[in-house]
Amino acid sequence: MSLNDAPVMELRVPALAEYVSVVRLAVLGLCGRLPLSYNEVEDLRLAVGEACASSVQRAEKAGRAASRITVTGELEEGRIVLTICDDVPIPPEAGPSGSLDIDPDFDDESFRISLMQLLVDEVGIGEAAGGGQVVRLVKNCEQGRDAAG
Amino acid sequence: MSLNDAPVMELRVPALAEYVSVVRLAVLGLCGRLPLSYNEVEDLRLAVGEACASSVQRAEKAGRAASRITVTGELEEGRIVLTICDDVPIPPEAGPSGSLDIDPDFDDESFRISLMQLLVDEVGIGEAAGGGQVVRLVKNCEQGRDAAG
Amino acid sequence: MELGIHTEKRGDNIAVVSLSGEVDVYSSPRVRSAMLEQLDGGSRYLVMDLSKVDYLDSSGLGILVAGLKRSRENGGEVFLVNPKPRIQHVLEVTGLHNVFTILKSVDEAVARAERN
Amino acid sequence: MELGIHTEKRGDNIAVVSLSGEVDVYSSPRVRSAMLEQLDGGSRYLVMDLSKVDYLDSSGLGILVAGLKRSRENGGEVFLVNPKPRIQHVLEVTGLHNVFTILKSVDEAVARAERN
Ligand SMILES: Nc1ncnc2c1ncn2[C@@H]1O[C@H](COP(=O)(O)OP(=O)(O)O)[C@@H](O)[C@H]1O
Ligand SMILES: Nc1ncnc2c1ncn2[C@@H]1O[C@H](COP(=O)(O)OP(=O)(O)O)[C@@H](O)[C@H]1O
Repeated sequence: MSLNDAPVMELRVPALAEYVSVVRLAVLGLCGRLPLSYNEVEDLRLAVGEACASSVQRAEKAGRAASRITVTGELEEGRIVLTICDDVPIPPEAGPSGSLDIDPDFDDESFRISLMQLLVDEVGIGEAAGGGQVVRLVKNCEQGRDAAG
Repeated sequence: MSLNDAPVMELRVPALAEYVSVVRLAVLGLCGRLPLSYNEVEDLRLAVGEACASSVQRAEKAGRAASRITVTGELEEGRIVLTICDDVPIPPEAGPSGSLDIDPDFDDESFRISLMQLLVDEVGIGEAAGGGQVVRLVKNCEQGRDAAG
Repeated sequence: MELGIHTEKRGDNIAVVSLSGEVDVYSSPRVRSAMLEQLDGGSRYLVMDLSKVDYLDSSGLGILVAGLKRSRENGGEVFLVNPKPRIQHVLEVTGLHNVFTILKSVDEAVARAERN
Repeated sequence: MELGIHTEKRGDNIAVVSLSGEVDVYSSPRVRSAMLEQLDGGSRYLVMDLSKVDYLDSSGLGILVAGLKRSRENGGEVFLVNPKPRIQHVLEVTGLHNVFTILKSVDEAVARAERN
């Protein structure tokens, strides 16, 4: 099947908070192509939302309103692989961000990363070719393993 | 606002029937950015689904399983503009397609076009640079006109 | 969201086909098979319960119309039952509300089929 | 899907904040404002009715935790009420179910706040 040659979904939206829901809905649609349970789908949607929120927050801080998030989705045997890539330079030291400002000590970026790790089977975070961030999320279908596969 | 410089959504999926729902869901998300009523959103979703179905059906007939559909979305003052573009060559004579085969006389492509015209404010159909089809759909927000705009 | 199809015979020549979720270019071939199975199996009357359908596109409409033609050829009819306002809107926009008999309940449709 | 926020005072220092829909990176600043408004207005106890929340991300969790800290500094508390199983799951996965008092109903939470 030629589907494995290229991602089955490529989506680009502005790195703005109001577009994260577009990504979440598209991912919901993509999840319909695999035998994922409701909770597995919601875990993945939450994880992808966190990855996008990370892009949005860095774009805001860098004052880069024209930044974009590119999400690709691949369906492999019994699993779904998403990459969330942005074009926002990663700040040299990614310490506590304090964006909540009621609680400036709290590092919401690390909280986000732990949350992603709790929600999906694999999380990879790296630097994109263009200098932005790439997050790679893998979710296995537990149902797929038991049943048709 | 720099958003008007580029589409706020670019989505590429395979030209296969099972991916049309990914497009519909992403469009649902995009509609959330405008003051569209439930019926306006559903009209646009149905129209975009028809445009994708047209691509899917031509790709099937041409035996081009690797074809892609590219959907772009732009938000303008009080309206949303979607383009649905494919890379499937348009057959020289686009007569009755008979895909339903119980009713071979029925031209479902023209039915689809009329349906799109009934559902949205503007429908434009043309040939893409690469030789495929481009459908342009415009939906105005009636609510937007009365209220905030 | 996925399409659900439930079929039930009601007497010799009446079948109730209940659909739920989305009837679109991907799922509509299953609706076509379900309708053909009943029509070929001797049910001249098809009662299509649309009360749980959220989405119906031109491929679904085309299949309903094709089923209607086939059933009328056999002296039967296709009744559409209780579409949601959104689906009723699509039927009206396409003019198909004048082509189909649209009824409020499955029982009403079955009664109509039995009277014929 | 959009976020809804409804706020209601219950006595001098108790406020019930009912959320519905999606609390995410886009909508959570509105939750933050609603909570701060009550905390700054003298409500030490916040009863957060989550029964209609379908989605809650880290920005929403962060705001709840920040609100909890603030209310405890004033000798108060934030109660979470009746989260859907999916939201309960997120609270458990993050360990925040041990940080918050999660109760079954708004009345139960208000009664707890009144007793304190
Ligand atoms: N396969 C189909 N899919 C969708 N609509 C159809 C189909 N066949 C017919 N229609 C529509 O149903 C209506 C009536 O169809 P039909 O009974 O075939 O009338 P006619 O004989 O005038 O074509 C028309 O509006 C037509 O566009
Ligand atoms: N702003 C926040 N957003 C999300 N989680 C938070 C936030 N602040 C704290 N937490 C989480 O809440 C839990 C308890 O937080 P806290 O009361 O601050 O404990 P500690 O003082 O050990 O950090 C921890 O799991 C922490 O990760």
